[in-house]
Amino acid sequence: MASKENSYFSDFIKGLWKENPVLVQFLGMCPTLAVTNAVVNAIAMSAAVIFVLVASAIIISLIRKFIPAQVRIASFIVVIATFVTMADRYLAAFYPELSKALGPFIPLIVVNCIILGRMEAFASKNNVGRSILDALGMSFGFAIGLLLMSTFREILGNGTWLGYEVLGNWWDKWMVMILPPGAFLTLGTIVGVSKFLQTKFKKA
Amino acid sequence: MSVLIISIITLGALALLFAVILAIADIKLRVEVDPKIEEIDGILPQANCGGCGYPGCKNYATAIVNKGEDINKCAPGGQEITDLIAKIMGLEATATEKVVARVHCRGTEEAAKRKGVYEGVKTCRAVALVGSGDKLCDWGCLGYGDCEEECPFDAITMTDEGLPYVDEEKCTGCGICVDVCPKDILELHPIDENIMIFCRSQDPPKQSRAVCKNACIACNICVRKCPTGALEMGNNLVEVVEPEKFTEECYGGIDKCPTGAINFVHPEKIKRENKTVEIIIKKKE
Amino acid sequence: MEKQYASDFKISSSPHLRGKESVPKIMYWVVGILMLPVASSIYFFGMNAVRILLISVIVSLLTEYIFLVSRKKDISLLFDGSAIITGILLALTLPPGLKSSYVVIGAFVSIALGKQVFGGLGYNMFNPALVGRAFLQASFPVAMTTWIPPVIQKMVDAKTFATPLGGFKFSHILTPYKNLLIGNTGGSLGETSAILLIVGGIILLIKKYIDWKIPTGILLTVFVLEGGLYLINPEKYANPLFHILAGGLLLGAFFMATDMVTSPITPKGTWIYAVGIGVLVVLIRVFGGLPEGVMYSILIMNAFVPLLNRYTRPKILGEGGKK
Amino acid sequence: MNLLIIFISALLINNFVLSYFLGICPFLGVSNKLSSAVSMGMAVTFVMTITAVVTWPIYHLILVPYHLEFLEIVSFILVIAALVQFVEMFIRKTSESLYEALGIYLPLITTNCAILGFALIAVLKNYTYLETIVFGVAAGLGFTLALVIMAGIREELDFADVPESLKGPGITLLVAGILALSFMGFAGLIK
Amino acid sequence: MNKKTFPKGIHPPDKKELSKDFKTEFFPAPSTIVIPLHQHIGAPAEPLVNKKDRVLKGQKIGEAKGFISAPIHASVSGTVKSIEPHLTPSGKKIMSVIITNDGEDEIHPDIKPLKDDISSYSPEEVRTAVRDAGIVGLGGAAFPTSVKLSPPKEFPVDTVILNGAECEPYLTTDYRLMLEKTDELIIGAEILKETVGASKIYIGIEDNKEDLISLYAEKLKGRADFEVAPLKTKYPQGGEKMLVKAILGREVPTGGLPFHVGVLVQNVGTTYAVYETLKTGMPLIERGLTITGEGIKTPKNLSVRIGTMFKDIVEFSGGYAGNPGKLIMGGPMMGISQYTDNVPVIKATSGILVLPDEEIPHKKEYPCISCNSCVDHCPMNLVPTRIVKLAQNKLFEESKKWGLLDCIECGTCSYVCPANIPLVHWIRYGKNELMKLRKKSEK
Repeated sequence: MASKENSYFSDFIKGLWKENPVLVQFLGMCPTLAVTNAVVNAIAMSAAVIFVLVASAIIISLIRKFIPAQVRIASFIVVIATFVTMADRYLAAFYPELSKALGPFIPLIVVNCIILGRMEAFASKNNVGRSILDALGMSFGFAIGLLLMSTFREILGNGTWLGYEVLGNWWDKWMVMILPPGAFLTLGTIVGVSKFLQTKFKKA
Repeated sequence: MSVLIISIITLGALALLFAVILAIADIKLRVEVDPKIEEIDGILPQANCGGCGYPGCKNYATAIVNKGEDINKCAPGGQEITDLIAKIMGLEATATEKVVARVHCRGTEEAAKRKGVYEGVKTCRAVALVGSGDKLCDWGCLGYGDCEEECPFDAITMTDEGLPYVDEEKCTGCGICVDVCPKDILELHPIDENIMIFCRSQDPPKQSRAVCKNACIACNICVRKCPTGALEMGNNLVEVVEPEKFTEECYGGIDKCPTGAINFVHPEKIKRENKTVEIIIKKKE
Repeated sequence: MEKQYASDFKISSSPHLRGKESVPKIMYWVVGILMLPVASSIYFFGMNAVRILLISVIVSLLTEYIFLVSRKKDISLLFDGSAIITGILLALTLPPGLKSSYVVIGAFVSIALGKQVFGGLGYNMFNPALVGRAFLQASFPVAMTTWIPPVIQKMVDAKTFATPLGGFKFSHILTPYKNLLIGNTGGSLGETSAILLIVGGIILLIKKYIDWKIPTGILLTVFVLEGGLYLINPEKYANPLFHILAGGLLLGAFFMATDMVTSPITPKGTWIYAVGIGVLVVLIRVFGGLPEGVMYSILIMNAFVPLLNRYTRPKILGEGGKK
Repeated sequence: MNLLIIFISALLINNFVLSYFLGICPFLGVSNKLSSAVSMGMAVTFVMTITAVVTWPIYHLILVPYHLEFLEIVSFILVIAALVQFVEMFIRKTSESLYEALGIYLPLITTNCAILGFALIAVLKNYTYLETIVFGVAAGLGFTLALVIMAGIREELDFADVPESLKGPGITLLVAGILALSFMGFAGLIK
Repeated sequence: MNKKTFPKGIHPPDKKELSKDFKTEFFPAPSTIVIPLHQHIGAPAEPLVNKKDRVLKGQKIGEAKGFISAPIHASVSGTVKSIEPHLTPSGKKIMSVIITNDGEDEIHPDIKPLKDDISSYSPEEVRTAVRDAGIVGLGGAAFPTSVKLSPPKEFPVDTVILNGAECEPYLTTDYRLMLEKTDELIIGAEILKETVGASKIYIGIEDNKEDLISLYAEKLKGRADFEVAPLKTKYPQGGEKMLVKAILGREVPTGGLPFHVGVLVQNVGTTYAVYETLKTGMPLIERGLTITGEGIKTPKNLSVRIGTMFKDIVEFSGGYAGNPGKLIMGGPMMGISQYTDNVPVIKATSGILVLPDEEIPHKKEYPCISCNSCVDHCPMNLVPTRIVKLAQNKLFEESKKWGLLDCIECGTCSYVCPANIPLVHWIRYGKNELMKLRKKSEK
């Protein structure tokens, strides 16, 4: 076993690459595909997920000892749903357009496998500090995946990044990239490449 | 204020309703699963190798609990897992000795001729169906590497000489290669057993000599040189009947063997005064 | 290590004779017959056709080569003819005025996404050329539906031109049958000359390189359904013959849907596949937002092929007999 | 006619998996075997239909009259979670083999965003009770369709020489991409 | 003429002209004879003689063990040199009696016909005589004939089909037999008919042997119980199931035998062997075979003692010509390739075929492109490509559902496959592995 600091660090770092929820564990695929047609959507989504994941992790790791095992999943969901509703209302109030673009995917954070998975696997078994680090690591990992996806899709599909033109006029926009098929193809390619890199690294 | 109250009432009512339904369902629809099964399944290595004879670890776990199957059948898990299962089952584990697969053939490409150019499916099991294989020796390794391919632990590699090499560190003794080999070249032996006959041929000496330089030709020298009774002459083939009796008195037989069919698996482990025994099978570079 | 052999006789499992067909032979026959629509495309669209065809074939081969090398496969697979077919077929489905860079993208996607990610020849689930075409269609919808007239039609306004199907769907203009047969109309490179496509298809049928059930099933289904609609309302719906001759139906029915790899292996499955394509073509052409739906119909039915194969096992000789 | 349009739209044009990206996790997870894909699809269709039956009254008869729309998420998820747990218990009791086939994915229906997504979208579209139910059945069948097609293809891909790093989710996503491309042909089928 | 056939199948070049017109020659027994004790489907025979014993021609030297088995007889007179495993054309070493021929051909004193009048045998006597004579199917499968002549009571046999299709390319031994022993065959067929209690006999002949068709049509003119059935020349017309389908339109059930639909199919060679045994009392010690192929100097049709070494016959036929690439026992479609000519003729040896290297396909193997050629030609209406794909991926039970075990291994699919996939070989592999799995699970 590694020393304690080390393990704290690894709680955080593992979500970024080794156990990246999007690229390695294939969790939370729905928003990854749905909201990554523009970088701004991806950022908003990531922010919402970070908020919900961290907040829920805190609450659940605090009350973990009081929840009976039989109803723990239901309780987790209620906690998560509360935070999701908060995030949803907040976005709808202050960024109505963004909220509209994200459609039902902010509410759907409730059922995002990443969140429930972390609650079940980590927060309900560990103390607050570690749970926060774990939640941060995982949600940042999620954000990385989302940013990667949206970067590819927005640049190829629209020639822009976060709305700024990066490729210029000569670029013929690949409309398909911001359409549903583009999402699948991009993610498929990214997953393939990351798996390829991982096996390469393992060998090296 | 009223919104708050109504919210609480509504959610509370909904929660209560479902809690009641689920509670009833839980009683009415409960399926009993022995927690021991889940526990054992959790311990098993999940290699699903089938070495225990069951399709998958979970089925083995079920068999242990429900059918009283022996708990020492998980070869990949070894003693460690057996002990853990024993703890769950409240039994004392019977010690399992580690066994490994060993290759009973030294019919290298150079030593054992092939019949002719073979054309067709290049797997041992398919080749064996064409006139019992393309090696002149009916008992010898075909060298197409089915064992290498099927080994779930990457413990087997085919050498340049055309024979399998078993990495005894990686080998778990699951026995898949033994099942796969159409010529029964591989066999499980306790890892500490050192003396072995590197041949399977039960052909008359004349025939086996004609097809493989390294075949056992049943000359009986090694048996005669070994007074302890470790060896016995079988059907045109020496057999190691009691390996533990193969003591220093018998070593002379190895030197006298005209084909090298009898030898140590790990000659380097044997301390001998004047003779260094060459290492027979080299690992693929 | 040199192997030693006891005799010069070869040993193998039976049978010891083999027929004369081989994969490259079939492929190059198809390539040869594709020269018919290729010739018509060059005749009607001139240098544009040559440009698109060349780029498409070269990029297809190049992509194939890159994958073969990077996956350490047998390089001779490059010349089995299948990549050339994909290149030609893709080119034949493209509008004649398409930008070269789009052709490059299309050819790359065809081979890479349509074929090589599945493991190369024999393993692909979808017709590679159509995957490339669908990708282009989704990426550049405007460019992919901008048609230029054949060079021999001296039109003043040469900028845009409608395909027969588009003309009918959006403006209710019927192109004369003579033009449809010869190919003197707008459309993608290889789809205009009905007569050459039919001749090529018939040669393939005679050589048994394509399954007769597929073109028969597709064309009959389209004919019957369109005929029914025509009988109901001749004003609104076109003559079924027009639907068969116009657009990419013949090209699709003879050269695309019949792709061996992506069509079913069982007879019953093949019939369902063919009829399915026919139904979808009519559905999309008549009720959909697009004038043409052959490509989508084939791709969609390609997706069903594994299921069709699985559930249409033919009856074994003597199956169900009493023992 | 309106019901037919809703049905075809949810089944083909706006397929939940291929164009709404809902239910991707089970789509990737349970599509490797045709038999489990069919049962999973049926389970989802079943749960979706029941969800439609139950959530519409909750929303329109309880939440709206009391202006509690913001409780939408919490109450829906509660309903769905309870329902799924019930279905799970039921299947476990009635069919051991079906339970084995679906394995750990049954609990995943709870977190299957297709179900909650469906409930939310139905509310968003302001469907009537009957329309919601038709929408639910169609969405479930659409999900099943995509799942079954994918399972058929993936079983075939087991025999194919797919590049090592694309095996599993990679190739599945790429195939989904091609499927989505093909389903674009249905665009405009219903205006 | 109304030519009958079965659906699908192929037309390989038949190459029968190489040996077709050579009259059957008697091949004198060589000095050493190797008689394997296991030449049939079923249990091996037990040796009855010892080293250095003197044996006489026709003497029983191996006793049948079990119901499905056949006794073995000495084909020459001489001394037993040794009893040891010897390589046989099956590729396996089998316990064999090796006899040094004394050249006297002294017939064993017990050899005499049971009855003087061949038509007076009762069915039971025929079965006993056939069993004692060690007669097995000479078409290649070597299934004990006495078993075939004893169909279970609940399946009455109404029709006998004399299999003269000889659909394997190159082989002409059945053709010569039918041409040279016409009357004997007709009598033999009648005896078979009486034995199984059938009422009708068909003689199936492929239409590349027009002379035979007219010959038999002439001979059998006016006979209601006999009919010549001209067949289209198509491979595998001579397969039992194909023949029954072609002539009678009946389908032998999957996993079943012709008697399940009331038919007995008997190869002409076997029929002649039955006739000979009943006529002379001599057991099966000799058979006709064709030695042919472009790799043989003078192709011949021969009548050969069982146990004669291939090399002696090759030598008798002028030796190898050109660059011999493959030595095959049987025809090119289903025959077994040999790596050496040091193997004896066994009861199932219908021919020795030597293909020169140029005739052997060395085609490159490609991945399956689902061209459906195999599906379009499989006479059993299977989907070989699917069966093989499943077997390759070890899904043997699934493969069985697609008909793995129904394959008759005729080789049609491998022949037509443009990708040159050894489909039949894979199917054999699949069958073998499936059997292994079954045995394992039974344990």
